[in-house]
Amino acid sequence: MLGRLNWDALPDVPITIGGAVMLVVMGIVAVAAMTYFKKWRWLWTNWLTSLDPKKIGIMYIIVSVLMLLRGAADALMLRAQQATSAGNSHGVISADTFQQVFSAHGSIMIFFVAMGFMFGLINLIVPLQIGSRDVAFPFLNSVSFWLFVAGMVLINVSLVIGEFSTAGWLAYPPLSELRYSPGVGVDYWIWSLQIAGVGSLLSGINFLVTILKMRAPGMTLMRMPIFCWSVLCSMVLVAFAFPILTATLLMLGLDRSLGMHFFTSDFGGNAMMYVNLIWAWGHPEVYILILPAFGIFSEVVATFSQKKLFGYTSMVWALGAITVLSFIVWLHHFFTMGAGADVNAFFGIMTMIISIPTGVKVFNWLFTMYRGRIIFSTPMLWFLGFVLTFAIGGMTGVLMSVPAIDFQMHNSLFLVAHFHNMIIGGVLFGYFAGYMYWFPKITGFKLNERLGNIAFWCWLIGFFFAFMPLYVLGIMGATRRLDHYDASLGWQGLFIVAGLGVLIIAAGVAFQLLQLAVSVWTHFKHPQRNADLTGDPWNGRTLEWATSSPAAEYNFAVIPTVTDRDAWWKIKQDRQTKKPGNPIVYEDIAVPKNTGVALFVAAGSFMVGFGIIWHIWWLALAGLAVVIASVIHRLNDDDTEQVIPAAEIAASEAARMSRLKQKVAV
Amino acid sequence: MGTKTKIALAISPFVILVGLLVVLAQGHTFAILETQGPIAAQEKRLLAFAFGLSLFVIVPVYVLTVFIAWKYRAGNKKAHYNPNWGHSRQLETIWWGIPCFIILVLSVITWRSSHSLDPARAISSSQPTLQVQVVALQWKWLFIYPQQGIATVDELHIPAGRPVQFSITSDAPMNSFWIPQLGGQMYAMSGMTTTLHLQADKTGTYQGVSANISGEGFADMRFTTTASSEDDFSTWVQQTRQSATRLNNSSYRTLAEPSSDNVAMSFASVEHNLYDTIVTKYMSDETTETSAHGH
Amino acid sequence: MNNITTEQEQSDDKTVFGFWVYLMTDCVLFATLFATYAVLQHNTAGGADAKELFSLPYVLVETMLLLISSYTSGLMLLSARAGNKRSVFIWLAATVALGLGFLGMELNEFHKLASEGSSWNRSGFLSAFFTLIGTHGIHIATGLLWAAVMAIRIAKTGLTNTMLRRLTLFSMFWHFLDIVWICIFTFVYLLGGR
Amino acid sequence: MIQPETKQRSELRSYTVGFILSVLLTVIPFTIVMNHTLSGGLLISALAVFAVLQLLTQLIFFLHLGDERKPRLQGMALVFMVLVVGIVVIGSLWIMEHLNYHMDNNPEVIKQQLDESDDL
Repeated sequence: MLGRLNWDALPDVPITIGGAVMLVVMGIVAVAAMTYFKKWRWLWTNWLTSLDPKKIGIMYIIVSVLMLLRGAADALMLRAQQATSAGNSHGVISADTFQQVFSAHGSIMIFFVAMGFMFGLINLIVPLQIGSRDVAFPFLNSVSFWLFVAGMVLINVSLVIGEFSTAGWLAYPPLSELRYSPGVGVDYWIWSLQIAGVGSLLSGINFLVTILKMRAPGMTLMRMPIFCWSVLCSMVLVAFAFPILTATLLMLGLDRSLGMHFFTSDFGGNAMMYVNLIWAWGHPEVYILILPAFGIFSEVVATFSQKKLFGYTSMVWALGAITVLSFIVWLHHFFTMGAGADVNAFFGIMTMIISIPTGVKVFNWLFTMYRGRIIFSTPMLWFLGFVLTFAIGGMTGVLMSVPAIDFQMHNSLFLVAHFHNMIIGGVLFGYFAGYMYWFPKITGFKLNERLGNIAFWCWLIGFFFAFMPLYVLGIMGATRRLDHYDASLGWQGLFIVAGLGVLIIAAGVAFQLLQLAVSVWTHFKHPQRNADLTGDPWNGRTLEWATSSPAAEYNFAVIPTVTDRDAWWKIKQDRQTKKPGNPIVYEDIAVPKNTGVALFVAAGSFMVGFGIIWHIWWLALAGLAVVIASVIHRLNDDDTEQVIPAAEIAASEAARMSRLKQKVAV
Repeated sequence: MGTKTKIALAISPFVILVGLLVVLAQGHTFAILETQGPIAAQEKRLLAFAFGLSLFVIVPVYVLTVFIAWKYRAGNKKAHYNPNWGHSRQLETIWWGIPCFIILVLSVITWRSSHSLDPARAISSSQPTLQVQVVALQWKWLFIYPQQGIATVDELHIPAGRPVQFSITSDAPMNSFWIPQLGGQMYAMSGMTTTLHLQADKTGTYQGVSANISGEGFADMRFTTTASSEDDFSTWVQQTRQSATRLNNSSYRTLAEPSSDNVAMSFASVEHNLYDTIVTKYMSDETTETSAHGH
Repeated sequence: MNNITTEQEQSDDKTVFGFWVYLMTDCVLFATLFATYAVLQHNTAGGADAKELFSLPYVLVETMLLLISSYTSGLMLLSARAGNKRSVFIWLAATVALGLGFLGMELNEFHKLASEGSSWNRSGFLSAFFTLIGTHGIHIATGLLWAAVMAIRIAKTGLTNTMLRRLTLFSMFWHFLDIVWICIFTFVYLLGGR
Repeated sequence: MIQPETKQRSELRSYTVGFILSVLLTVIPFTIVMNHTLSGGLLISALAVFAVLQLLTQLIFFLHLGDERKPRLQGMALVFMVLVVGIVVIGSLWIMEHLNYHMDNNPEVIKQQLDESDDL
């Protein structure tokens, strides 16, 4: 009746029990609070069923931050184990637990922290920047988000029921096949990534169409903000790379659930094909994450240098070059598999070529600052921190692109330090810069600068303390994923410094949470201290600053006509020279209605995933039925739009104008 | 607090870090740099050259970042402010052109080095090449010496100054065979053979490493490589031939059972064609569920 | 920006383009399954190989069914554009019938293979074969379900603009599945069974 | 969205021509294979040509890709897809062939090794 699910699926290892209990307790506390304050209806109508991309963006970031806390906790456990498990001491956790923790750490950080944060910022900012009222397919956007949540819930359920994969964040066979991983761990990994992956693919298509088809009149592609260009390139990568992940996870899933032989070592399977395919998606994936961060830096540097972005066309060409090249480099992840000199050399050379456009972007940012008036706000500090760390990461990347060098670096801590350099120094620093830069636009009040500053320094210093020792350990021949090592090798000291580094990063995360709490408290207690009344707190250049903060549900009462790059900067210039035009005539605006169907699609998908993992076949079929029924229900529902009357719009715009005048007067 | 103290405060953690790294790294072998074989030596030179080449990009980036951030800070009203200056063909040609040139140089080096340091390429040497067959098991290394007819576990003996050809396979999840001081690593995969050529110039003992996760006991799957003189090597071979245990199909099957914290073993003789049977075992159609599930 | 005038045409153009991008991503999914089939096609692990298993005349009939159904889906779209509800139902029914015929033949082939001991868990080649053809089959089944849902909807609300747009998307989807089947027919069956 | 009569008839002709061409482009390679008129590399390239021709036929006559208005986004998406599919499929086959070649794990090489070592 319950497939292979039984009581001994509950955790038996102390630290996992602790994690599971904490997770369950947090869930119960949240539900109790919601019931106590009678907030369920408010939550359902205002948030859960909303199709407004701004609300969905906020929910993405909330989920991403929660997963960042879990990912950071995993990192602390990994560092604690490696700092204490030298010689005859075996550290704090067992080898099996250690392997589950680093597999969960990698999967959660990439799929639920980085992808979640990225889609959060894209949902919040892209429609505003291109002068659109909504995304191309609002319902699909909600489905994508809730599939992302279903994947997140499934990966966290593995902490409470069953176990998680011990085969790393990419689960190479034969280790991830039934023969060497008979438990449910790898199945949890497959299906949480598959569900979240389908959500990402749908988002990729959604925003690709939004950017190509819904820009404001007059905004040609070459007048679009550079962040939108980076998101367009990233969405092209999502749309054309994620199907490879979907197919590969499907095949590994079929191997494990129906006994097929795609990647098994016997019966004609070929494990090398899995490695080849997972990286054919894997490398575009890391560019999917880094390109929006590049876009954020272009916006931040231009605004806080109070100068036009340098070399816009060159930046667009660099983005295009990176997008195409990112599809031709994937073999550098397995030079050591022995594909021969010609193949290795070709992919090595392609990999180093991709560093040229990346370098060009860095120089363009630096020359945006050149002859500017640079304000060292925290987003700008995140950028400078990025340049310092990313340069090292870029260099070590180029070093490892030479096959004969990579033979000595592959799977070592040098490699681990390199990709953390790119993901923390590049992706996370970029998204944190975007988070602080656009926070006023999202909420209507600024984040506390001082606490943001401290958080930045904690992250920067913490990063160097955590990963420079890993570079050194890599040179000493230390491989990745070690839960124990000989004392005679003399590595323990360096592992302790790395542990100290992660503690400093944890302090950085704590300061970011504190910053949020203090800013919210100030917003309610002393609103005028950090409120953003004008909608343009940083004297920005692009169209999102033309709206109020937070933007109205319909974004723009009247869609602006764009005549030049940096559309908002142009509007501000015109306002000073030209006399105000005739009064604006407002029209009704159609906005998509709230719908809970997406939640049912996600719930159904969760049932399918959970059912397949535990071989509860009736549950999986029921889940499929729920998904199909929900989609059919939505297809047959014609009443999906509601109208905001022109009068209401006129009233809210008038209120905004009076606030603006009052701000100018005061 | 003044800018001077702010800068000092900002820089001091990094100084402390560098100090810590230097102190903590004292007296331990930097395997990648302290090479003991021709292959590792060439790879090290390649690493040094590529590192030097990349400095031509990294150093300007650091210098420019600090200089521009300092000179054009908002407080410095004297600095020339030109908000609409956003394009310069010469600058673009510089930072498209120079990196292209650097990468062109590196590409030529890469093409040549990929071929000259191809692991499957034999090392040219007057000395005869020693054959060693490596089988990665769950959490130990089996070394078979076909020419000498002996085998060892977790202890690799090679004669210094003679090239060694490793034929590598696995009877367990994918693994990676790596002796950092002698040269690059090579994957060990079931149902196929990968080839690696290494050589130790001087006598000595070097760390052997498993560089790919293969299950629970992966972390302790280390082995030692002892490079000895020609005579010591042949005396070692004679001693091994005297050892009590013999490696036949049944003793191999017990050896292939997953086990951690193993002790080094040696076998006086080896089943005929054992290595090839291990490789081709995955070819035939009957199931290979011989060994229990290594979790 | 684009020179489509009315609000309605703009939103249709957006939906049609979005669906087209989805079809492109589905091509990449099938390409991955094709690449895996190409790598594993000779890994029969001692079991039956393509030559023994495939009956080309049988597959030709299947291909003809799908080709004709592609044609009838075109005629269905033309009738919809002409506003002729009755002939929309006729051609839609024909398309669905031919699709079911194709699916039936495919399931029959799968059943025959499985009964001969050449099921999907027999070898890498057979896993890749069943998954590639099965994924296409599931897409066909989804299309048929979609057609049925639309037929019921048109019966209730008539040929509204939404339904016309969805029939266009359905026709695109059906032609795209026919294109994927051409690649399967050529590179799996013809090359395998020669 | 109801169309004028003339456009109706031209689209019908386009569908019918497309259908007939597709049938031909299916039956011809079928007969080539059944009658073994070609073999080896020639057969493979012939079949590939017929497949590509039919893909183009369907794209033009059924999906009307030809008369998409500027800026032809669907056309560009198709081209980029073909580029990615080309890179992934041909790249994978090139890599896997080299891996198998270097691995000597293809059966012939293994058997040859076995025979050699027997008479060692």
